[in-house]
Amino acid sequence: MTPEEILEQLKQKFGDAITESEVKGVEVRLTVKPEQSWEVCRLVRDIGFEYLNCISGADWMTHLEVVYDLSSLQHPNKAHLRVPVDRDNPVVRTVTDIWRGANWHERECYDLFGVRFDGHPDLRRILLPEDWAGYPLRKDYTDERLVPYTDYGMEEKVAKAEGEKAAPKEARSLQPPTPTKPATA
Amino acid sequence: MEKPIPIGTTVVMERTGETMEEMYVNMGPQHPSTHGVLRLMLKLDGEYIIDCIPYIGYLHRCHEKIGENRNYTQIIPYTDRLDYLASMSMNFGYVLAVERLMGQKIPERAEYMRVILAELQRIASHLIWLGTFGLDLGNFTIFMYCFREREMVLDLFESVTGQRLNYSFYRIGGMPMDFPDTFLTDCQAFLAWFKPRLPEYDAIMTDNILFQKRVQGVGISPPQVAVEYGLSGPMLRACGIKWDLRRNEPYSIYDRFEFDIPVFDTCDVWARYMVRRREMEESVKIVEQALAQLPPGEVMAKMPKTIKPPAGQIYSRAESPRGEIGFYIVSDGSPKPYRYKVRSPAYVNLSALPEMLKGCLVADCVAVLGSVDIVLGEVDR
Amino acid sequence: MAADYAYVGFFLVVGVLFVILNIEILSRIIRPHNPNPQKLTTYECGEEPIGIGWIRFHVRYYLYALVYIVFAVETVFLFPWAIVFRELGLFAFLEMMVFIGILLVGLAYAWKKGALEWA
Amino acid sequence: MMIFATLVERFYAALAAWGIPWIVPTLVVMVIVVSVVLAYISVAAMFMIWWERKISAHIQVRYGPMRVGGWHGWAQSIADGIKLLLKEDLIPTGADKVVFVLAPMVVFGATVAAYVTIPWAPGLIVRDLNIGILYMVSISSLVVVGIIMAGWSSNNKYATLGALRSAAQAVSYEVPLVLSLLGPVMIAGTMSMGKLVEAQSGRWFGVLPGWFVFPQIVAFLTYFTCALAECNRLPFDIPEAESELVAGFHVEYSGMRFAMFFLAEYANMFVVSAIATTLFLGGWHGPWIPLPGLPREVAHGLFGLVWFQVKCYFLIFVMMWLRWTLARLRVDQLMGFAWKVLLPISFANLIVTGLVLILGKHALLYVGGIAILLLVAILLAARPAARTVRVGERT
Amino acid sequence: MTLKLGIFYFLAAFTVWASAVVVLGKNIVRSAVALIFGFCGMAALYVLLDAEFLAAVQVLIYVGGITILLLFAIMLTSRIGSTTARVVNDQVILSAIAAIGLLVGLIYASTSGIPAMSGPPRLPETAPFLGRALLTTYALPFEAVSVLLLAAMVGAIVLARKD
Repeated sequence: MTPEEILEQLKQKFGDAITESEVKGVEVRLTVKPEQSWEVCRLVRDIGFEYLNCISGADWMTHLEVVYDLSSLQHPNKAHLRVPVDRDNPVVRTVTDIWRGANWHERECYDLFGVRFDGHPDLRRILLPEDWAGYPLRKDYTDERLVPYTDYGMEEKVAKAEGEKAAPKEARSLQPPTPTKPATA
Repeated sequence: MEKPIPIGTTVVMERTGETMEEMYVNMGPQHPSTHGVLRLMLKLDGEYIIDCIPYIGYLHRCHEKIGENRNYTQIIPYTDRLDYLASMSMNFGYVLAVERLMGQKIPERAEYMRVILAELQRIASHLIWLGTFGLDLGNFTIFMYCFREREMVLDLFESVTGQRLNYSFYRIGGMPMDFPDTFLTDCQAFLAWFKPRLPEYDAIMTDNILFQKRVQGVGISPPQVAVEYGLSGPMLRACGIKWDLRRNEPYSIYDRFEFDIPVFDTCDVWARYMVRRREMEESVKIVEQALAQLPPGEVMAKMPKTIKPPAGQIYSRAESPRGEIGFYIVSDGSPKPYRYKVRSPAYVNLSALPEMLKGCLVADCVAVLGSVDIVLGEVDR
Repeated sequence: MAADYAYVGFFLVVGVLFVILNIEILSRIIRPHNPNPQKLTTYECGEEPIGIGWIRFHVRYYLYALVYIVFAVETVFLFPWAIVFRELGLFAFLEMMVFIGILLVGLAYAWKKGALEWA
Repeated sequence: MMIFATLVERFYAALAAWGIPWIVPTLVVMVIVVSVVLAYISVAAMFMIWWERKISAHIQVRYGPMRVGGWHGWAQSIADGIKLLLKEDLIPTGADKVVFVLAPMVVFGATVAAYVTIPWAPGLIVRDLNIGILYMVSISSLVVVGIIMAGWSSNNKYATLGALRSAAQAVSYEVPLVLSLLGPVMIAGTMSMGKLVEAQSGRWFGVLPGWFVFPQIVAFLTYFTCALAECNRLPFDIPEAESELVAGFHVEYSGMRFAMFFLAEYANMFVVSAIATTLFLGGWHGPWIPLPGLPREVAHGLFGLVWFQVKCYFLIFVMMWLRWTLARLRVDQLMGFAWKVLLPISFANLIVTGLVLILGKHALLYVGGIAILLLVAILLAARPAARTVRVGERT
Repeated sequence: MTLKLGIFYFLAAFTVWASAVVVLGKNIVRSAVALIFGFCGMAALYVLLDAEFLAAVQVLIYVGGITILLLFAIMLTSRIGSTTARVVNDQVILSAIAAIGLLVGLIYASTSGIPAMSGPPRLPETAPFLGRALLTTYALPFEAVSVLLLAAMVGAIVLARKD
């Protein structure tokens, strides 16, 4: 089965749920609405993607995103599912009943991004202590102990050497506006 | 920070039909055989394990958050600290991901260097696993034997990189410098020494009936469970599934070498032991072939001073000694990754531990945990 | 005879005294003594112990002890037999074989019933 | 060495002549004897600890202690002892203090008491008790009680588990152990340790030394296996399995209290080796020549002393060798082995021995033959298992 | 003989003390530990009576077997950590009467010169004597013992494993 055929099959069944789709090499890339993510996941599993590589989170400031990377042990195709969820009320249905290995991945995503997985058997923090406040991998997470990295002028030097206009300290608006403090604070 | 579990809960045991109190025992974080700071809470019925709850995170350092605040080259040393027993493989996986994201080709010689170092690293990593596994089962001597050979690998690495544990030697676009002149002969000498050592390990471990009794039929994870949990590496191959990224999704130049993928289908600790034991032989084969084919030439591609991959995202995976090391990188075109995520093999493998432990004895717990081959630096990130 | 056992008693007492001498006298003089509540907690791999360490145990341990006592009593009878065995000859041997045989039946029963299994 | 007995008698007589009540010289002699034995235990245990470290090191291609004291770190054990003496003594708050304190005393006291009837050399035995071997067995059952006391009183789960394992293991291995000791007792017709050694003075068929190990090889191997279990040595060290139970029953013991357990463990190793030497390896027997300038008796005694030590330490060496070669068994396998393998074997040995003794002395030949057959059978039974396990490979 | 008598009184006192702890102790495991000392004291008393074999058997079976069995039983049946056993039960008066009766009987027997209580013939070694007696004079009771042991084992297994 080619990736295109897989995509076709998915689109037939869940045309409305799939907002974006793309085939890149052997990889099928989909963006799925959170309401139907579980159904899509189950179909994807039934198509042959029985191996869940990873569930990652990502914070796009406007929304959070849960990313499922799937592959198969039978054919070389891969699947890359992105499920955007609301930032203020991030809920998505758990896939632990599809892939049991999703358990810890979802706990990690909950721990670091605060995405709640509906129906998860044991949704607790996993890497951070239970009493930790906040979700560190969100871009607006602040912590007085967290010292944003500065390049100590390295990028400017490089830019000068290359004869470009020295870029000011990166206008990445996503950078938390935290004052620089000594690491020992 | 867990709430204490009330003691004295009376349950009816399915197996024996007897009513008795459950006992909770903490194993770890301060325990000689949890391979670091892992904590398992064991629910026991006498010496049988009813349930096991792993608590991880003691080594958590928010690797991914750090990664988002460093530029692509600067992340390399942090990847060393993921799996500190296989830093080369971690480096390899990471640079591979970035190169794939950039579409970067690297010089031929650098590819060979990468494979040689990664396979030597696999040998070293399996050696330390074998040694500590023996230690878990009460066999101290194998530990020393394995460390003797591992030291030699580390000597080789030191001659190449100047480091013995955290090498940070792979670069995006190639390798920072060539092998030293002595490396080829040293490496061949090591292989010549190492090959006859493997039967010695067999004599003390594989053929020892006490060892066999301890590992056979213990900690079973059926293939179905293994796939559902997404186990990888030797854990998956011990379930009779012939799956190795070096062969099934060839990266770098692995498709140029002749080697077997050892597979056992008993699904138990013994199978995992045998897979890793056999893999050392296969790695030796790969290194030998790579040394023979090693082409001359540059080791570093022409790279920009600041690495800025095009905007996009990639999930790239490679076969580390512990299984599938995946890097999920989202680039926004800036010198720093927008999102940087590590899918660590030991983390996933460990998540299946409670499944494997149910119904085992306390003594088996140590053997099963040893067979998972965890490195907490990678689990906790 | 009994005088021989004066030595046994004496050895026992001196063995205990030796321990007391080492722990309570010699070592007490030179060792530090700074206890604090943290040091004096029960070891449970660096975590707060869950509940007490005195746990209820499984019946299989009890079964081993039971079977042991039966066999221990038997061996006690075997010792006097072993000493006089050569002077008493065949009759004593057969007598003991009957004795052992009856007990081996018990062992076979225990084996079959799974009292020797660890499960 | 009868010379000691003579000396002691003269001492008694001299003091009696002075009109001193007999209790005084008796006590003096007792104190001297017990001091010598305690000194021997301490020195021998320290030597064994150092020796074990060296043996393990050389098995593991390293050197072991090399610094303390100069030559091959011979003073390492002394340094360790001093260190333990200087360690803080901690008794956990949750522990049952009385029992906690009593436990090492019971263990060490029982171990010391076992030295009463070890036959060191001809005539050199503290007291040749007429129930010698039975006494040895019963006094060592006290050690187990001490271990349970230690484990239980710690109020620690690992310690409790270790203690219970230890008790279950001890009771399981006690039966085949005692049964295997019966073989030599049957042949010699005595339980006294001294007489057991004397009974081995002859020769088998005029060639082999008259040690009971030859007709009783099965019993010897059974005994040695059980002895490993009784001493909690690998592969039977599950009561203190450090990779599972951290340290087992003595996990809460620190400093000198721990040192006493440690000392008793090594002293116990010597005791079980001494029993094996006495019953199976001919005790002090061995080639000897009269030394010039010494009475015959003294020379014989000196050689005997040396032979006894050599045999004992050889067995101890084997124990250490096994420890650094083998992996640990699991508790269920351990129990199964005791009840299902060792117990039937030792019963069979008992019956065969009795049969042969009834049929006549010449039949000892048959015993040897049957023993060898049994051994071969055991080895054959063990071998295929080692091979068949390789199936399942599917490359 | 005075020394022997002194030792006897010391050992008797020790045994009585240990037994008192067994009966009166509130902590059930400590009672078991005291029982060990009581058994050892008994063994020592046997030695004083020149019955070394019996003493060794006492230690081997009672200390090495019965107490371990008791400890297992204790750990099997109750919450040993916190609970304290009730020391006095309903039969206290009844048992007191029985004990006092036994004491009176023993005192009477030992002072009135009943032949059986005047002491056994002195034997150089008890074990061979025992062996001979068991295998010749008392052969039948001896064999009966094996049946008894068999019954004990079967009974124990049946009771412990309800299957």
